[in-house]
Amino acid sequence: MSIFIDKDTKVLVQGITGKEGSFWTKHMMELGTDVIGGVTPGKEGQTVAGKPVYHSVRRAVAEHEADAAMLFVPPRFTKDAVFEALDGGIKKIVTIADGIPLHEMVQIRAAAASCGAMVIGGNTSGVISPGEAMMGMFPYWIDRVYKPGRIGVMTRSGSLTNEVTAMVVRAGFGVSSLIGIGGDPVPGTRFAEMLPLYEGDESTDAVVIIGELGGTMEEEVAEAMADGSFSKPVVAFLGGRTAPKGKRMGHAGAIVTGGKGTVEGKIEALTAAGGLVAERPRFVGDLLKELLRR
Amino acid sequence: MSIFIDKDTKVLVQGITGKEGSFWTKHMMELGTDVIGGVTPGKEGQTVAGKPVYHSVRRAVAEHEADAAMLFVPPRFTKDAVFEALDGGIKKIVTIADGIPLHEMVQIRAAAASCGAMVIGGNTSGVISPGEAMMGMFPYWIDRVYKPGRIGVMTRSGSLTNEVTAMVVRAGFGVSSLIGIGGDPVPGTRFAEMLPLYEGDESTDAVVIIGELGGTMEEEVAEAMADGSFSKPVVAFLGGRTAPKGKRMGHAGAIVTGGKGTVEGKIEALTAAGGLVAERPRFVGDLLKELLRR
Amino acid sequence: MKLFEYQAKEVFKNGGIPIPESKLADSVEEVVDAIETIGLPCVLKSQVLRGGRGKAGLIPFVRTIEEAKAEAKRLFASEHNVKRLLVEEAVNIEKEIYLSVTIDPVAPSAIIIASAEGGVEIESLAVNDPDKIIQEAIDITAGIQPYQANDLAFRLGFTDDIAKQVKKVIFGLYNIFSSYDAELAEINPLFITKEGKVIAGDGKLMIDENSMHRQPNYERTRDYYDSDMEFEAAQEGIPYLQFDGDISLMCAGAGLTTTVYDLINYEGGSIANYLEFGGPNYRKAVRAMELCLQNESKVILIVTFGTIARADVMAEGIVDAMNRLKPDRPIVTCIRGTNEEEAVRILKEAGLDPLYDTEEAVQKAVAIAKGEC
Amino acid sequence: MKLFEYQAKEVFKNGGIPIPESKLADSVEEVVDAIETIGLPCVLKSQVLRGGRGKAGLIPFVRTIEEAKAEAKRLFASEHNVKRLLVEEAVNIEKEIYLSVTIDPVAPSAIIIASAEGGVEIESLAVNDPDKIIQEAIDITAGIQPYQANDLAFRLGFTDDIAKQVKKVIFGLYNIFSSYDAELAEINPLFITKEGKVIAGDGKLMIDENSMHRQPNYERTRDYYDSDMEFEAAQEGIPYLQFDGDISLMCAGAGLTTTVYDLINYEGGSIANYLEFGGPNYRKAVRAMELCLQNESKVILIVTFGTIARADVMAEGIVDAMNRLKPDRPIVTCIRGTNEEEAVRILKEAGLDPLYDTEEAVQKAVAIAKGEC
Repeated sequence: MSIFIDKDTKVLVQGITGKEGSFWTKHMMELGTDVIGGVTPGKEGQTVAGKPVYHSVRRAVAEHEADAAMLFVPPRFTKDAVFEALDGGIKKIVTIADGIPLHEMVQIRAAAASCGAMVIGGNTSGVISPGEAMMGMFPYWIDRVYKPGRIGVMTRSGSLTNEVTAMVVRAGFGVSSLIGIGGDPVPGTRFAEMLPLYEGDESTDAVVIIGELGGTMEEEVAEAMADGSFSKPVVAFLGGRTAPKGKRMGHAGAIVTGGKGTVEGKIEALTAAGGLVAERPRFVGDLLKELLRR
Repeated sequence: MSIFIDKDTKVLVQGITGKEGSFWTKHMMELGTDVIGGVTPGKEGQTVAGKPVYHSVRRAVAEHEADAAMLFVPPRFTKDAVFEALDGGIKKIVTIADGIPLHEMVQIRAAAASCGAMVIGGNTSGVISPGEAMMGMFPYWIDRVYKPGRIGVMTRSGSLTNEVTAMVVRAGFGVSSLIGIGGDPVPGTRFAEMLPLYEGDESTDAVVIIGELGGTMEEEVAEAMADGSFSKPVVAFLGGRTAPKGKRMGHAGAIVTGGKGTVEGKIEALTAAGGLVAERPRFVGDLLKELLRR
Repeated sequence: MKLFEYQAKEVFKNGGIPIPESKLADSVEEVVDAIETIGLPCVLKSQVLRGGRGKAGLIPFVRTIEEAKAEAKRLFASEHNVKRLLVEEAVNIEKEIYLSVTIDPVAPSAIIIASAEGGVEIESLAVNDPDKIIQEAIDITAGIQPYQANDLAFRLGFTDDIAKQVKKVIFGLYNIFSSYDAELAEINPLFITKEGKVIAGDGKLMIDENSMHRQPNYERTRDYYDSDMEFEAAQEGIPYLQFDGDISLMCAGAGLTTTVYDLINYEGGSIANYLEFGGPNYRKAVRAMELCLQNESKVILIVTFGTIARADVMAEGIVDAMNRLKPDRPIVTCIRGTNEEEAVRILKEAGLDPLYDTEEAVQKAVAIAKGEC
Repeated sequence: MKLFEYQAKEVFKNGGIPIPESKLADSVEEVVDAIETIGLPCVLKSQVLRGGRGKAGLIPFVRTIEEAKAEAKRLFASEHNVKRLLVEEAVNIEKEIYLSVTIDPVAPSAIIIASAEGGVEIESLAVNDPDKIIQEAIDITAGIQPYQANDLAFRLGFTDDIAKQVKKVIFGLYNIFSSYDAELAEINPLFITKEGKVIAGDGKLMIDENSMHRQPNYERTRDYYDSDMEFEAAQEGIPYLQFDGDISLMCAGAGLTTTVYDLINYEGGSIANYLEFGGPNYRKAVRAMELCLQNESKVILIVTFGTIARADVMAEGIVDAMNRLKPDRPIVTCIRGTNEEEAVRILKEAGLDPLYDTEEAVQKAVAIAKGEC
């Protein structure tokens, strides 16, 4: 079992004929993902990995049921592709694009909300339920990272996810569903918004959060833990504890977050809410064991 | 009893300090309308008819409960005033402005829908429940037109409403609630959208519709009658039966309406759905009697 | 405000929509000059605001300079008030598309309408074969999205380069619709040429009257009206339509005026002019009556049932107009509404016989017009 | 991309926001010239991108020409890399307002933030007295509505003419934020002068890096960077930060690089430079190593755990870089991910001793830097 996607999720791939689109579509299918077809304007009639390509999402959904859209689309065209998917009635959208204009990402998130849809990304590797299905670009063949199991993983990072997840697996666990929220300042979906899915997932025993300095996503998780709406054990690893004060957004950023966003603040909030924060990736597995033993 | 407004509806007047705003606010109160205050930016601290004036809707609703907003605001500022009322959580809005830019009216109607609110107008005299309350500019003192009673009236017109309603009253009836939908091509609320209110109103026995050539609002009423969602007797008077084909919107208008919009088509649709259409204003009363006798 | 074709095409061109090569000419000589640039064969397109120009013979195709001269002469001399001809290159047409943007008042949204079968029969196609009409709703706040233009191009059956050009035209037309506060922006036909180009064959652009303050480039000159009277009335902001019957209407409110118009027709009367002096114009009785008196009507029928417009003010205006203009024909009044008692007093004092019932007033006016009283 | 104050103010001015009279000067002579136009007293504002310029003494107020010369000389010679001074008229300040527009990622929307108590202490005000901070969410598709600007002006306590001016500034600032694809548009302080004028005292404008393709007016010259190295790295699109420790990082992925940075600090090491060559840069090992070698570091630490970036390609790049650049210091590698077996083979063949565990690699690098191995 898993959240967001599983073997039965019918996935439409937008930008399927591109280099990355076709490459990763094949890998997604290899892992078991039910890719029903793809979209590239002007390429209707072609096939990729045996799946039909359509001019538009509308033409694709007229022929096939689709639950989710996987976007291999350049950042500047992502807003249009997301809007097209939403217009086609698709409620789960993953976009890997790195470099989506900030104001457009705000519009994407707002549009998804008004459609009751969920956009994961951009600037992410995507979503994977090891052994079941994947939307994105994960080297699922590295089994010391992508071993199936009962730990949910949510992350803002790429390479660090491999690092931390390898430690989870090294400790004897496996991954139920890994959700790459993405590293942009405005992700389509926030950590806390994924929690209800993990909460309701019988195959997830605990959740590992891979966060970092900046923003308030980790604090929002702490709030959900504190108010009881999320009740499973949470272990976090946060990058940037010793980071120097880098280039900042000026006063406004700090005002919007009300002084939140420091790693210290995040640790305090998560700990106060009953979570454990690992100082080093290596400690994540032990902390998981500790929490699950309680 | 009445629909949309009654004695208990708390009305905020936007543009209350203007010439028309202050004049008609007094009249509205004279008829029994519960005006709780008004808004004119920069005029906070003043009073009109003893009611406090605020800089903004937000400041007004922070001090007073408000169910409805009456706008005496020039057409070019109407969109802003409606948006402000919606933002203030007000769900019933009447705007008399004649000359609201077309594209802005589309935005107004869309915004109201997304807030679950109802905007009546523009280009209307407003809404009156004779003997109870009024939002707008009605000479309620002419009692051969504004006599309280049990007939609902919906209208796209101004002077013609006085003409036709006078005939309703002359026939021995009175008016429960009169809703001036307004004469613009994009009214905030359409005839058919008012029907559920009349349907549920115990003090309305039948509805008179004062329509005219163009648009599809009368056809939409016929549809609601035909599918049973509106079950009360309907008598219509439609202006423009002998009108020459005037300046038209070209092909597109006719395509959007699918060939609807002629007076003949409206008569056919309403008659087929069980309504009666009066050839002359004078006949409206007799047709009402006929339907109510059935 | 409906623009002339040549104006609409200028807007289209600036908005990135290809148009045929063309030149404006306001005399036979200028037509000849224009043809030197445009070449032959070409099309002489009468710049009038009415629809159905093709069927009315107002867009002749000419092959020789003699033919061009003769046709230009005919058009300038015609009853259709042709002041200018657009001399336009003849295009090698492979296919004609219909494309427009307008408002859907129910949705509410903008709506793009397209059909692969453009041309003059589009309206009957909409009724008889609605599947051939493609519609796409556009959120007027967010504007058109690229995928929507894409999808429209594909639904019209285009791929490759033509699809790209059509997409660009769709984008351009929508953005014009939006920035010009249009009621309607229409290209019918949109040519696909044998050379694989996409070109606007015609151009229609109607600007929302309520948004003209944002569109300062267009002034309503005499050219936009069918008659001097309509132009004069428009200058005053008085709604006015010219007919050729016996009864001059001078009424208040569009709905009531239209109803009086209907009632006159029912009674066998005929209308000389439609005129509204209600709403903000209710103090303009003098100007309104002046306009009515310019007609060869037999009677002036005044019907009002005012709400804000006070009956006594209108009555005063009418008496003032009579005193100033000394009308040469009978006046029938039926003035009701706020302060109507005072209005009646004023009218009676001026020697009129005010009526209170619209139908009675209509019947009296028709009788006068027929010489029956 | 953060603009310099003088650039932001130019944008503000074009967007209808009043700014003080000012002139840019890049030498003491030009400062003197500028003062002839601007007059005395005036303010010499160092055009550097760092915050807290006032507290750092980078915005001196000068009363005489001698004082101006001395201060200008001091600033140009300072360690703060001051290349330009904005010579600005001294304004009679009655009140200082805070005003900014940024993104609220949760809502999601744009958000206008304002406070009647502007100036340098705004951030602590936000924490200690949040009621004094006014916020207004703006729908980024629909844009700012007039009533919102109105309401903000009133909530700031203004009425009448000042309210109108403030409203105009709010509108202007939001529209700049929107049309410049800004992360942040900020005026702090916004002066209300004793003469009743509203003038932007400072200007901050940060353009979203992902939208620079729509903002062709700004090019990232050397001026925008603290060091030559950072400028060079930016030219290559390589994320790079300069420090002065012993260990050069050459890692892949922001999260992993930051974590390695933390781990080095935990182990008592120090960082010479932060460098990412992951993602699209994974073939740029040569350039990355060249940058690292320009530092006086004692060791280069390479840590990756690639997803799309293939480990073998990175390993090849590293070996290639070593062959070309002949590094004069030890290299510690910890390369994992797709095709890592092949990567290990390549590295071993090149005489390296590849590690597999991040902490082990960090410890080794720290030990080398400390001369312990």
